[in-house]
Amino acid sequence: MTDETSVGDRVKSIGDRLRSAGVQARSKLGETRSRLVAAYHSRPVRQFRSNTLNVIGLVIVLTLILTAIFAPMLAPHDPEEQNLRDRLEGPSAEHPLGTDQLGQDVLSRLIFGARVSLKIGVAVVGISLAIGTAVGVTAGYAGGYVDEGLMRLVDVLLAFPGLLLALVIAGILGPSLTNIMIALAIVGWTSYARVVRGSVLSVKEEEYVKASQLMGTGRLRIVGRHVLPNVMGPVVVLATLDMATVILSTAGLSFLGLGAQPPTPEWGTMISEGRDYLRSAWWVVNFPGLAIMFAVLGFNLLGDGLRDVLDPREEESVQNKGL
Amino acid sequence: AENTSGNSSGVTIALNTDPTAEVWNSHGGITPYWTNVMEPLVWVNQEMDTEPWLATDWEQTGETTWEFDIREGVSFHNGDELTADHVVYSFETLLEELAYAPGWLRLEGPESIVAVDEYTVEFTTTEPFSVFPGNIAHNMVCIQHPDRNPDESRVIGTGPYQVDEVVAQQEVVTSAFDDYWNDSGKVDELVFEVIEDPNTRSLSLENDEIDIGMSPPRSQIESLENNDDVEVARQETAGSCYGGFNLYDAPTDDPVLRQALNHAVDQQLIVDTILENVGSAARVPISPTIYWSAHDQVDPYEYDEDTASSLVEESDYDGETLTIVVPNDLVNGRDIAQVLLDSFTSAGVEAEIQMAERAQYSELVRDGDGHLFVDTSGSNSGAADYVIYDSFHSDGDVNQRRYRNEETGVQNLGGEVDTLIEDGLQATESAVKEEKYVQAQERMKEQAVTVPVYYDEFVAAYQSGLEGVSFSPIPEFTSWTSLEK
Amino acid sequence: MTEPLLSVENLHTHFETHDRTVHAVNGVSFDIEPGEVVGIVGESGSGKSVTARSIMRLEEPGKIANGSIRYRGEELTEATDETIRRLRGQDMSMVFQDPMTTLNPVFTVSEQIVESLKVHDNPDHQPLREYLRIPFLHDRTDWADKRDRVVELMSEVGIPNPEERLDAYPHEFSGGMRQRAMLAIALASEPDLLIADEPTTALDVTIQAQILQILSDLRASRDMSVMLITHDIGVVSEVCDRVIVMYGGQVMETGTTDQILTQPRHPYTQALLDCMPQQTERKEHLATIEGQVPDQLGDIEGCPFASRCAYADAACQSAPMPVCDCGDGQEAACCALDRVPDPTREAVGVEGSR
Amino acid sequence: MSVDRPGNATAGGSAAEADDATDARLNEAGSTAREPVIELEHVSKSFAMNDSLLDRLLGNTTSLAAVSNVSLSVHRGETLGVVGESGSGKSTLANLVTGLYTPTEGVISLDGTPVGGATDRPADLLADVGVVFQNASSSINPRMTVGDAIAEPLITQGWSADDCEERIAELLELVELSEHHLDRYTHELSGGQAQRVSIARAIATEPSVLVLDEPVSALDVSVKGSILNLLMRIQDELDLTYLLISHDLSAVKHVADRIAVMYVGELMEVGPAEELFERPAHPYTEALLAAIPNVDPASTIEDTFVLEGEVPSPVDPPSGCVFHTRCPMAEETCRTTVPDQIEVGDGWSRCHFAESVADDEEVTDAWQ
Amino acid sequence: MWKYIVRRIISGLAVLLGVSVLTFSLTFFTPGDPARTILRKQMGGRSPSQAAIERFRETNGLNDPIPVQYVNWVTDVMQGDLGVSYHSETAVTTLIQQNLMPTVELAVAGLAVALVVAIPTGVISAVHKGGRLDYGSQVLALLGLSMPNFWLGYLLMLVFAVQLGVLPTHGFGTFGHLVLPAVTLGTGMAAVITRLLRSSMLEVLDEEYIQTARSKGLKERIVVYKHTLRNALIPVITIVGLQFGYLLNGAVIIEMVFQRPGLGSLLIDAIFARNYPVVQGLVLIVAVVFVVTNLLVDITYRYVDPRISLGGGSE
Ligand SMILES: Nc1ncnc2c1ncn2[C@@H]1O[C@H](COP(=O)(O)OP(=O)(O)OP(=O)(O)O)[C@@H](O)[C@H]1O
Ligand SMILES: Nc1ncnc2c1ncn2[C@@H]1O[C@H](COP(=O)(O)OP(=O)(O)OP(=O)(O)O)[C@@H](O)[C@H]1O
Ligand SMILES: [Mg+2]
Ligand SMILES: [Mg+2]
Repeated sequence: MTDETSVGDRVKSIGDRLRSAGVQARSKLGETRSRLVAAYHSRPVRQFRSNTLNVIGLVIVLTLILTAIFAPMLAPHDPEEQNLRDRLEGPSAEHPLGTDQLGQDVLSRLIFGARVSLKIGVAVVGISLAIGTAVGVTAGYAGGYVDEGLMRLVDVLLAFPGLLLALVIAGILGPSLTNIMIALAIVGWTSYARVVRGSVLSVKEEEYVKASQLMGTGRLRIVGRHVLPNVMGPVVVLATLDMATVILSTAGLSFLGLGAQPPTPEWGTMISEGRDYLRSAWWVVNFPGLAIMFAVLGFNLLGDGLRDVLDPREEESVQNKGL
Repeated sequence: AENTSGNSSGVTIALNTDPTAEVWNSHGGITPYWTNVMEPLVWVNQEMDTEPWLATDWEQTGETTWEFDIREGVSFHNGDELTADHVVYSFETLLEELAYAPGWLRLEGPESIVAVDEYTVEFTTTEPFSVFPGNIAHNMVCIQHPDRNPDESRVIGTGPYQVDEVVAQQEVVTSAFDDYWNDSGKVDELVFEVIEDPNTRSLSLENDEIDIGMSPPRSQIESLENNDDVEVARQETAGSCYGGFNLYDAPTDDPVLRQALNHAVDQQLIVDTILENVGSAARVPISPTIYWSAHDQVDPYEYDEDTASSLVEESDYDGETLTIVVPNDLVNGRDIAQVLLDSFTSAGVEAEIQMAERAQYSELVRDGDGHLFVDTSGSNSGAADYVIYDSFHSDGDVNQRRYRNEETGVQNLGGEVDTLIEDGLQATESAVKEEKYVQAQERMKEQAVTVPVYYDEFVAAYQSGLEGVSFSPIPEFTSWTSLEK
Repeated sequence: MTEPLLSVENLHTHFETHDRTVHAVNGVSFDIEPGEVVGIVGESGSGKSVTARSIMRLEEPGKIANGSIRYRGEELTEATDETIRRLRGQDMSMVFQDPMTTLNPVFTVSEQIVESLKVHDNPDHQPLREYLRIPFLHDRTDWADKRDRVVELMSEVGIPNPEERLDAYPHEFSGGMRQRAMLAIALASEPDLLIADEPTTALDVTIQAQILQILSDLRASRDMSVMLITHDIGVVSEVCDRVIVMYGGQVMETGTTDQILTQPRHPYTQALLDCMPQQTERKEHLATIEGQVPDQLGDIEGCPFASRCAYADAACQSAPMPVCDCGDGQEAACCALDRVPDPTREAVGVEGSR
Repeated sequence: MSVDRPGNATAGGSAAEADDATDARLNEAGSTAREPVIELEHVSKSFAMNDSLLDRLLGNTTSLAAVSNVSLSVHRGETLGVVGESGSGKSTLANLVTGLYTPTEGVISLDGTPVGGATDRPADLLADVGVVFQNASSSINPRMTVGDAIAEPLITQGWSADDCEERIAELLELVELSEHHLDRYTHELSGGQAQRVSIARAIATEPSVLVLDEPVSALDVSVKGSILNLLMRIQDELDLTYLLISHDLSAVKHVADRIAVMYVGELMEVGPAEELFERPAHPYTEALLAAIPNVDPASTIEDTFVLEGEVPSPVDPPSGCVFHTRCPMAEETCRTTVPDQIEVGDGWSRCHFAESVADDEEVTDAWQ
Repeated sequence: MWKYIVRRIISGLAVLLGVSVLTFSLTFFTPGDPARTILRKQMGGRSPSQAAIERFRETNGLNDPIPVQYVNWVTDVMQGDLGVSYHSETAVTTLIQQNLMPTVELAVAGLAVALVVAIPTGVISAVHKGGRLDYGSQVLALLGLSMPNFWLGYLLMLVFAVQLGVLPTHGFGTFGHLVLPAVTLGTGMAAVITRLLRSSMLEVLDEEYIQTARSKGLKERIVVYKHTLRNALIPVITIVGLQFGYLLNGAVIIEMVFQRPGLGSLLIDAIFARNYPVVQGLVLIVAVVFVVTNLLVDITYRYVDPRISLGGGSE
């Protein structure tokens, strides 16, 4: 008997717990929702929303991301499946964007290409951003000879033909996607370092940083709490714009035969490989071209939007007038 | 680089290589490829056979000595008459200025070329070298006048056309040479223009900027053929494209797997599709334009997916990924590699592609770093022997490094094949040479040393107003004298 | 009474923001007579600058929603661009607060003054090549001639050694000098009305005194009217004939300087004057106005000061504010003047101003 | 104008010793009996103008003397106001006291102990000096909430979260803000509120000294009043010592006990506030006071004395008395000899004619 | 001013040193034997013999350790000798002489195209912020930004050479030959400059001194093109200076597509051929051009923005 009751109790208590968890979850959900709603109406979001172009940019980028994530579900064919007998066929119901010189489905390759291009973009921009920020902050905050040395290094890399570096790296390590990414990142971080250093130099002089120094706050903490958050705005914007540049650079490298390894579907390589078919089978080149354009457009518009939102000046100029 | 096609008596030929690339010092400022400004002693004819040219006759006088009779009455573009001294001068210059020349020509030191009399030259090779005449039937081994001056781009040869103007990286303008010893060119002026990009080349042909465009993009050949204003010339060449297996690293050290992969590839389909019918399906790595090719003798691996799969089953293969290495300057190499990869995959073999730029590719091959090396090979001279020697003899360039260091190699079966190749090389009689080389090729086919892909064909497109366009199996050797507008 | 030089009536200037409309100027009316110095005082955000800019028709990105601005009888709210340019070039000039940002950093001071002179000469004909000073295409003699005039103007506003300073860039000037240069630009168009928006707020007291003195000399010598915006009552008392007190985009009270300083009638004016440290013994608690300046978002009803006013009742929150005549031209916009003590008190600040 | 010209008291000789002696006397004379909290002895600070590597190698560096030879002390519970025109070195002085700058010469002591720059100071010493800057919204990280900003010094001092919370509540009450301000960002606050936050942050670690660099200059008159009220109140409640920098003379007059007048990096005059306003003992002080606009409606700008010319550059300050280029009383000695500190009343002045200036009844007379 | 230039030259030399060390170390790490690659190229694809390779290495000093090679190279460079091409034995200086100007010409023309397009577009876009013209020109700029160079090049060739027949497809020398390459190169830059100029115009339009200019009674056109544009160009100049690298990268592809002589294609060929003297010489020249461009940019700055004094500060 005791067993039974205990079992019943247990069941009941579990039920209770589940219910309360449900309630909690629901209230959490409600909270999240109201927070989302609040966020939707918050100033930055409103400002972002107020420009149609920003919203278009966001939609494009989200579309790209979703495409990349759900590529296997979206693509009608295997992107690497060849069908030489059906090569270079124009758009049809079976192949909405036609087939390429190997009879691969252009649409499917574009869809999977979004993965590759986004991966390159994110990785290159991520690495550049990390290195650039670290170097920029170090140079800007440490100043003196450290600054001088690091900046000369940046100059050296800027004066060095970036293409050569990419070629050499591709040469040393073989022209793989990873190596292209490394090469682009090695060239790419310098601009971040410059931007970050510039911002750090000005943020360093801000009174809130001085105030914090006078409280005895450690250097690292000042960098983490005060300097970084205030320099990241322009950097994030730069990063979204850079995504576009990176995608294009890959296309350029592919033209020189240093792009992604076949049969990886990568937009830049698709264009440069299809360039012989520019006239006989326009879809082979022009659709990847449009995809790149679309992505570049999306990232640039998003970057512009973020600039509007992240640039505190915009809001301050209104605020100051209200003081 | 004015639009010269309007000129009624001139023909503009767009090359895909740059005859002015940097400066060809040893030849007075331009490469002797394509231009017909300078001529060799020995010519290669349409059948890939040697033919007297500036030399009227030659003879092996000893184990290592050759005597060449120089044609009389030939004038240089500056009016001087060709003599044996000029020949000696030209060879010595070559040996001095081009690091590779001594080893290639097997000529070393000043005593190796001697003017016996005004019209006879004696060559002494460093080793017995039966193919010497064919070997010097090459554009680079041409005769020029000592007054040539690379700094002023003053090129003085004996050819049907003489150089008027050289614009670096742009063009070489030549005009017909009235005192040419043979049939003179019918066109007054030939302009060799550089357009390295194939699309630009064919676009400028359509735009009437040029009269002849070499190697248009394959994808455009069909539309060019359908274009009434344009004609397309084709010529089989000594070139072929094949993938050579790494015979010494697993899993391609297994002949069964190699055979399986040979069955997996449908050469005809490749030619029909991505090659747009340019070239023909290959059975052996040596183009049948070379008379000792075993193309007709071997019994090819038929394309058959089922056989391929079952052979893979039979083999020692257990799931490793093969690396297909392709140089990135190989025309359509990327597509061919992908088709190979797809064929292998269908047969149940995993593979990946590694594109490498040329310099890196040659390191990869020599290090045996990869499983299948896809490339073209061919000959630019009348002696095509090195095509087989370099790739398949243990001491050939491809295999030498690994052979000497590790006693292995890359594409060399070694043993009997080495001997057959050596014998073929030393043979002076065509029949003997053919026999030895064919045997070597048969051994290689049995062991599936390569996956032959296609035999190359040279294509050029030209304005339909032109007549007398014909190319040599070594296209760079083409004579332009028959050209008419 | 003859027609006033400038007459502003029921002026409304709005800004559309992400949220709502900011009613920056909300029914302002006042006149400026020829030769008169009118001070506009009020807390930050009370709409002083927007009023001034609206008069110059520089209200962008705001919009004049209602009301009229008449200059010598000419309606400015509906005037064409040409008219406005002519007025700016020949009749009205403006000097802004921060001399650090109001001069274009990339042109020499003299060039900026000459520009003003050229516009004054011919406001309707402004060829781009002439102003861009494209070599060979512009009239060099004219630029050269005008430099003499520039020297005169610069010495008039008290820039020492003007000949040597002709080719100086703004950043080579100190704050005070820049403000003088700004004055020279404004005077180049020989205005009848000079609008000075806090011309001395960014300057040191010593420099402020110099500028104010020059301003008052010029006003006397040129017989121009001056509209002087400031939040410093002291400045007003030293140079103004008449004072307009603004709050929340509206005029609270107007009167002669004397009237406003010695017998303020509006509770806001009184509170403002009380705040001055001069009114309190050293170390004593200073008087302040509780609450905050309204943000002027959305429609505003009643008296903007009602929420902070000690005398306000329910009516003040909603009723329209009547403008009461307090005699001698003094007017206050208040519906509860009867409740507000009439200061028969001593003149403010006579004693203990230092 | 009849000015008694005292003979050149201590020309040459052991000027430094004499200065020290004067300092000592003044420190006792000028204030209540309480001990000095901040002491500056012959403190100078100069900035290198061109300091690229090449310039340093070539040895052609110029320097800017932002503060030169300043000796000063501030006593417990006292408010010392520092006034002067823009660029006179007021902020530099404040930064020297807080330790943001280290002096190029001279010694700064806090509570009798000589101190270095902020990076060399022990934590408790840092906690002992609070700072309030002019523009509250720029002295608080725009990406931090009010709560985070106030908590920052506490966290640096190693306070526990609970203690922090308690202390923040206390502080909010002290500066008259409410809990709901805690989640806001500075741009969501009015200028006065932001300044309260920065005051709360400055006093969070219970310092005994507060350095206030133009704390009210950016504010409207009413808001300024409320901040000054707040400052006076917490000074009483917490027994704080203030170093108050401002060019707003009326504000300084209202709250300061003693006032120091700076000009081109040098102290011109120091004295009790009332005395200094009543009887300035330096022509520069006089000129400064004269320039304050008079609220008397009868006064006009024409009656006001206006000091001519501009502040000389600290890169190349004038010889002798730095003020001689603008001083209507300047004589040959002023051009050549640096004046000593001359005791006048409870303060001192660095004018050769200090006494006669101070004695002059009708201040403006000197300027006619 | 002179002091500034001297200082810049010193730091420029440091950069050049860094660049040359980097180039040398990279050549050390790059796989591929120059001897083999060059000889193979000279022989039209045939493999050279071991003896030939050895001889080549010997004559070109390739057997020395890299540091020794570097020191030798630097010593020669000091004497104005950049070495000779492995491939043709032409002096590298001659190659640079032949190829520098075409690239500079292309770069300048591209920049000119970019500016001619970008300045009005950027200005119009900023002046009509939020309007249809603004959206239109922004989208156009983004399209320009997102077109791969070679693709645009072929398209232009198709339209202007093949369809319309008004311009040549390739070549070098006349103005006509420059048009398409310059437009191709300029488009990407124009897009970047348009966007930059727009945002910097917007910023400047918010400045007080623009209100001052308007308050003088100046026409809007003068306010925009005189007072705003000059200030807005300042940040643009920096970017244009830094874009030099981008220009060269772009030039590589454009030179290949339009068959123009130039540093870009020369560099690519040299890298692929492992023609190290040419690579090193070119990289050095490119770096020199970079350093000089940036010096010029900074001096231009001085004229555009008088606030910047070249005497002070290091940056
Ligand atoms: N561009 C603008 N956008 C939105 N609101 C604005 C703008 N300019 C001014 N305002 C608003 O108009 C109102 C009045 O501003 P105005 O600048 O006239 O005040 P002010 O009296 O001059 O203040 P201050 O003394 O600070 O100069 C303020 O509430 C301000 O927020
Ligand atoms: N970090 C620095 N580097 C170089 N010069 C400086 C620095 N800080 C201040 N100065 C210079 O020192 C002098 C005094 O400056 P300081 O900021 O102390 O003046 P101030 O009296 O506070 O002026 P203000 O009233 O304008 O704030 C000025 O000439 C200033 O340019
Ligand atoms: Mg204002
Ligand atoms: Mg200061």
